[in-house]
Amino acid sequence: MALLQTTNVVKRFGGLVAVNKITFSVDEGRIVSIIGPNGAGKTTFFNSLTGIYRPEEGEILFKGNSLIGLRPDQVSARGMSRTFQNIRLFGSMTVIENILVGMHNQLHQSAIDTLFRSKKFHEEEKEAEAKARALMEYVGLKNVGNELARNLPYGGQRRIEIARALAANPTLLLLDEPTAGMNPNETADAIKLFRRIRDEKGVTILLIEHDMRVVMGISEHISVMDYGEKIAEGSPAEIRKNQRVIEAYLGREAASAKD
Amino acid sequence: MNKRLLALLSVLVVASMVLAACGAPAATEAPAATEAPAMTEAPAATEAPASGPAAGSMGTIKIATQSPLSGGQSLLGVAIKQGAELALEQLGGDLAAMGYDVQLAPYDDQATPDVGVANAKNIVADSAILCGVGHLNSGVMIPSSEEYHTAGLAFVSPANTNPVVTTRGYLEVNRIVGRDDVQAPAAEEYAFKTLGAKSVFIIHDKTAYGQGVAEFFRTAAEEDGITVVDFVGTEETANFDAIIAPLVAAAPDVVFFAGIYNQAGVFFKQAREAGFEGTFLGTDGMDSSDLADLAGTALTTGGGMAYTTVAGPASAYPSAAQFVEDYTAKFGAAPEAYASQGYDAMGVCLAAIKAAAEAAGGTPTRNQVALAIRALSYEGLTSTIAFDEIGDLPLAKYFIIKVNATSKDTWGTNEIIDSFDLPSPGK
Amino acid sequence: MKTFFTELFKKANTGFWPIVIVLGILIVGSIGVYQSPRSLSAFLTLMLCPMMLYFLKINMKVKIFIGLLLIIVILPVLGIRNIFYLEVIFQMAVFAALALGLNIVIGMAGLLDLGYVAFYAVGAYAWAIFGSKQLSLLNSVPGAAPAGAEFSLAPTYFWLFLFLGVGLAAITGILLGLPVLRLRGDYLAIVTLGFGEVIRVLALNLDKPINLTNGPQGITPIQRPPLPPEFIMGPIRNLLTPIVGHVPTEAEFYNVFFYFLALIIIMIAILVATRLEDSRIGRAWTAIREDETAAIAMGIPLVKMKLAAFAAGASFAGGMGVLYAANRTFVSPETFSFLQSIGVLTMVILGGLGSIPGVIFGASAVVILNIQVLQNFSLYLSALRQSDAVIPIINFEWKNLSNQLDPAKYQKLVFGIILVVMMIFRPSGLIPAERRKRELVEDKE
Amino acid sequence: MKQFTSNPFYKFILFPVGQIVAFAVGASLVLSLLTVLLAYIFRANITDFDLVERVLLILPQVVINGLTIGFVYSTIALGYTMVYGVLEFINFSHSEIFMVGGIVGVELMAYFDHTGALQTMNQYVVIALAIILGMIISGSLAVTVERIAYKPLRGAPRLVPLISAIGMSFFLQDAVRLILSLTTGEFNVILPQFGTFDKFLVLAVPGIEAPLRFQIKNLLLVGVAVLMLVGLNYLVNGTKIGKAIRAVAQDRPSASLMGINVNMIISVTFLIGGALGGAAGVLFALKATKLDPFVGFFPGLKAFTAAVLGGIGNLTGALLGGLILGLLESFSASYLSTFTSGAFGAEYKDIFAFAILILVLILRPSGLLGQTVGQKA
Repeated sequence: MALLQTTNVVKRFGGLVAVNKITFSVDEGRIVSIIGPNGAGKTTFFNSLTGIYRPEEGEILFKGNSLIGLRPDQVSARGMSRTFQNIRLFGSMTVIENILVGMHNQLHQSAIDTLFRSKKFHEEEKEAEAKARALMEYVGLKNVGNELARNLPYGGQRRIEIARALAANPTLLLLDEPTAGMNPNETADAIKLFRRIRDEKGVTILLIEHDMRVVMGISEHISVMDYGEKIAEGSPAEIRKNQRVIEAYLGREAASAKD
Repeated sequence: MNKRLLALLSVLVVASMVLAACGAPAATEAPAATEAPAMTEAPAATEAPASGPAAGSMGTIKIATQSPLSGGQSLLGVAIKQGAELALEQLGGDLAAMGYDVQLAPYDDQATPDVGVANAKNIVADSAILCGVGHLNSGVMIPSSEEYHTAGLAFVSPANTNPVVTTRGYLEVNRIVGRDDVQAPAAEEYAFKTLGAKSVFIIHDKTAYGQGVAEFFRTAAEEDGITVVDFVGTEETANFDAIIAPLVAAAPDVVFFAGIYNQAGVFFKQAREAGFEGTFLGTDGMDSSDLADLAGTALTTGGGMAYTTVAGPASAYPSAAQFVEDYTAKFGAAPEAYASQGYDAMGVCLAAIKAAAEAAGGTPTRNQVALAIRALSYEGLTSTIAFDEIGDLPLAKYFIIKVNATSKDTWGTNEIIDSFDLPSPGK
Repeated sequence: MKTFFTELFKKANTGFWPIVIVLGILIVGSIGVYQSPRSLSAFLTLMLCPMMLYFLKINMKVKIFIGLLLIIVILPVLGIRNIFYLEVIFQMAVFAALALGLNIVIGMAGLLDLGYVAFYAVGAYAWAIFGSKQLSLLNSVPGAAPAGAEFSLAPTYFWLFLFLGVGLAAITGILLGLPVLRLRGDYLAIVTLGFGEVIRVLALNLDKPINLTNGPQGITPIQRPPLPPEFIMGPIRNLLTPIVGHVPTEAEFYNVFFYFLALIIIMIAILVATRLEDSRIGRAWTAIREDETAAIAMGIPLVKMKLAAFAAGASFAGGMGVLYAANRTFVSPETFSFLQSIGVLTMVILGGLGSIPGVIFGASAVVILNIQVLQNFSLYLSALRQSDAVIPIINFEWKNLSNQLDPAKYQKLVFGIILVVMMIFRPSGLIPAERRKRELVEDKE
Repeated sequence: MKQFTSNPFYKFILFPVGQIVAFAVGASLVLSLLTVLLAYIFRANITDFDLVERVLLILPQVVINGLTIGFVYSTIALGYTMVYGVLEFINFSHSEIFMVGGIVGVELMAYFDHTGALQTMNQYVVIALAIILGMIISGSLAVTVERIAYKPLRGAPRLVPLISAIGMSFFLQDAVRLILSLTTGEFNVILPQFGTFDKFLVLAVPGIEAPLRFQIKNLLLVGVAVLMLVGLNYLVNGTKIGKAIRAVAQDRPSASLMGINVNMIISVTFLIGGALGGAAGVLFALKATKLDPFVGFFPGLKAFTAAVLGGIGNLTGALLGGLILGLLESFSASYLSTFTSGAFGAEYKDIFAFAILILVLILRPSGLLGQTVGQKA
């Protein structure tokens, strides 16, 4: 059974249908992408998956259980973790604290433990810090633990966001345009990182990309959205050949380039 | 630059500004001496730190006043302070002749209990203060006087009419005015007997004073069989429509307003406009010329307006003409209500300190002053002042005044329709 | 200029200089206050001492020693010489605790609560109703005190109510939070403002149908916890008599007692606040403040954590309310006005949103400003007005100065300016919040 | 039909006036019927008097009072709602802008009184002059406040300008007090007596025992308020500036790209909002007859409540919210005591207002006429 399975998901804003009957699945252990031009409804679809929006119709099954009606924190607790298109770090917290926030549901200290600084509290904090530090280094950052998140360069912030998402021990990691604004070198590094996350940690990855070229290098399966609908899916090779994708997607690209 | 450092620096700057600002007030102890050496009769006072009369037999004696000098009731509060100030100037000569430098320490209680109590602690901590005049509001006097009581500092109240002020039986708490549990029934008697009221609408301002008076009035009215149409409290100050609609419909003979003039004036005006034709009745909180400006002709049309008071207009007292003249000359305005009481309260303080100082043969203790106050028989502007065992006047004067004024300037045309001396109900 | 101060500060903060400075201030301040107990500048000098102690680099043990010396020995002794200082410090502690509580709600969790003083009222009225004769007056007219009225609880129940007040306020916080926490930030501000007014209006009006709060008359007398007899009679008094120059009275001991009680509570409040801040809960609050959507996506249960912030913040105020009622022996609705809420907000903003040392500093500064500096300044002006002094150059006679210029009248003006100026020039406050450095991580490098 | 609806007379006069009348009549009817119904239900519980009769006796007066104060609230609420619509920010100091407008208006009349011109002038001219001056001063004050206290904070987190606005509000209260105390020696500002607008128009309606009494100044107040509302509607929906304001409210960056001077438009918004507040202040002063520097707080709070009730950012909503709140207040203050036999009274009317606010926000977080704004992710 697929790790994530959506059936006919519809999300409307007033008269606008942002996500129209998307049926879609992600198998465990794969790297899957959703691509599509700006405004195609990719982020809205992500928000519907993670509980930020409640879809009007359709079903979302994660590990076989429905996610409909759950709050984002509950979705997160079930093992789905995400990053945001326009980085949303907690700017005035330190890098380590950002990652610790990601561990919120992993920690079990109670208010009593906190107030009396019990042994359990100290042990757990120490462990969490060590783990946070390990994650920080895992995404390729060193010696920035005590920096405020907002003081990091752009690429560093992207990495921290991924580390924060990983801190929740997700089964499925949702990345919303993770390479936006990166130069080719950084992008290559990021792609390597995603592979490692999948290979070493066994985390399934679903990513949104605007840029088709990036996606082709990493994805094992691709779905294409346009005007809220899924217009194609398949392996990168299939997508590359798909006439409808080229027309709708590239055609629009070309048109928008003219403006 | 290091942020912490910046913080420290800003803190230091603020602190030094505060210090600079107070470098001068540090001299609060003897400002007259520091700032105006030409004035002081005893330049030695400059050297004397403020540690109190123990420093020398003829040191500084201070008398505090506490009343609202700011806020909505400052007109009355300032009157108390200025009355006291004038008394100190005119009557302080005896003590000055004995070698004391007598000063006024006016505190602003802002008509709130919190500020009153904090100030009270400040006052009792100043050992040069031997006596005090205050407050205006019973709600402030009651908690503050707990501090005076524990510190043994005598206070003379020029205005507090709430019974609880004295019924606690503190030696240190005295008042030179009457009480609400006499005043309100007197007002009720006027309504019942003179006006022949059958029904009354009671409204109060949701303060300790207003509600207290209103309750006493209600009790008296019910005993006489007057119908109490409604009993409402309101904090509203501008738009009374919602209260006036049922009031006009019920058309009672009398509206009794227990509160302060600046709220009542607006209410009277609006009620009259809306068609209420009966009589407005109030208590000593109405006693201000501003009332006439606020309510205008509403006071004289229909059933007119009258109020009871414990502080008669200055013209009611034979010796007051000179006071009015002096007060007007000094402060540029005619005395408001409680100015003459403030004058008398200060007079009581001065006389008691003098008596105590003579008896003690030097600077008296606070307790000696407090005892001297109770032993005093003092000829004041308002009456001959002597206190019973709880600090009330054994016989207090009450007035019923009919308002003829429709503007501030004609406030003096109000007539006293009745005045009587009633005994204090005691504890 | 800046570099000059930086250099100066650096110099002052190295070697033995810090300890010299602190001890110098301590000694000068103590002697100053002892010699002239009424002098404001002497008192402010002494108050500089704890601040320096906090800022300068001194061995932690020495810091604690000097701090304890100041708190346990010097201040009480000086306080008995002038109990007003104990009152000042008591108010500083009360407002610091309120500011710490509000700081949890606003500074950490980012929820603007404009009716915070309501929780203070809940605590105060809890002890006021049960610790006075009010329960036997339920059916009597407010203001009238029938003879047979008895205290309903023994004064020692105060200690129990200290905890009950905390709990009650926390529950009130949750009850308020439940319906309104889903609202957007600025709606929340107005609703809490309304709630603050509602609590005040209830306190003002619940004298009928049953007389629960005694309405505008307020509740008095409220009992205080009994003092241990050793204080009033025993060796402590004998020891203090020569030092303070007179036999300390019971009232003075009560002031010392409340001073210590307030300090203990404020210590606990600081401890709780710091421990909460640096934990899973505190991080969750900060995350919510920084970015609600991201926080919830990271698995933080928004409503639960916001409720926790409301409850924690409210509990501080509840405890201090009980203490306040006992200290004053009088409670009336006027204490719990909107101005009070804004006052506490001003303290938090001035010191630094989210910064624990900051809000304590803010509370102290505002209290000193309000009840000492502004009042003293007014007194000073009034003394000048009584004299014949003139302002030299413009030849203006002080006695012509309008009464209306008394600085004590312009509390709101001062609050207002502080709020606006701080928001524009220094929104993080005078002592901004700092994130904890995690030694564990960096040491390994 | 289409042609008719796009007719400017219909669009800018007939429709808004109709809407106002519909709201006023509708809300009054609903509340009156509800109250009478309650009176019937509780009739048996009260034996001293006939509850229904007592309710009906003052019902017309209660409705008139409610509508009058409701229009004042509406006019103030528009200031909140306009600023909120454009900046998404609660202009907490708007209540002080309102207060300043009132005080300036009264001071002008007091000045006329002082020079002796007041009694000889046409009373409506005096009031019109006072309103115009109040609008000018309040409008410019609002713009100044925006420049000083809010503009430097654009882009800061939401709480920052709000706190600054609270500070400004406190500052203005005491600053006005300072100015008044220094110039006049006291800070109560009293409306001088003149003209005939205190008088009543009595309207005997067949079938109702007590004749309906309309105080002229209440009619004046409602009339001016309606005029303001209609004018504002035209300004926002019928002029170029209005279009620009709407554009900025919709999407500030895009509006700026379209060549709209966003700063200027924000200033204009404050100017209009402030001017409306000033006019409301003068109207309120006519009614209250006395003002002080702290008088703005409660009407301001109520007006804000009204704006939220109707859906903040929505001009029609502010109107509806103000009317509903004014009526509710009038009803609760006048009847609470009657219904509960004196156990609860007029003093609970503010609690009533806040309870309604909380209730509405829980049930409809965006207010009665507000649109649900999707949470931006």
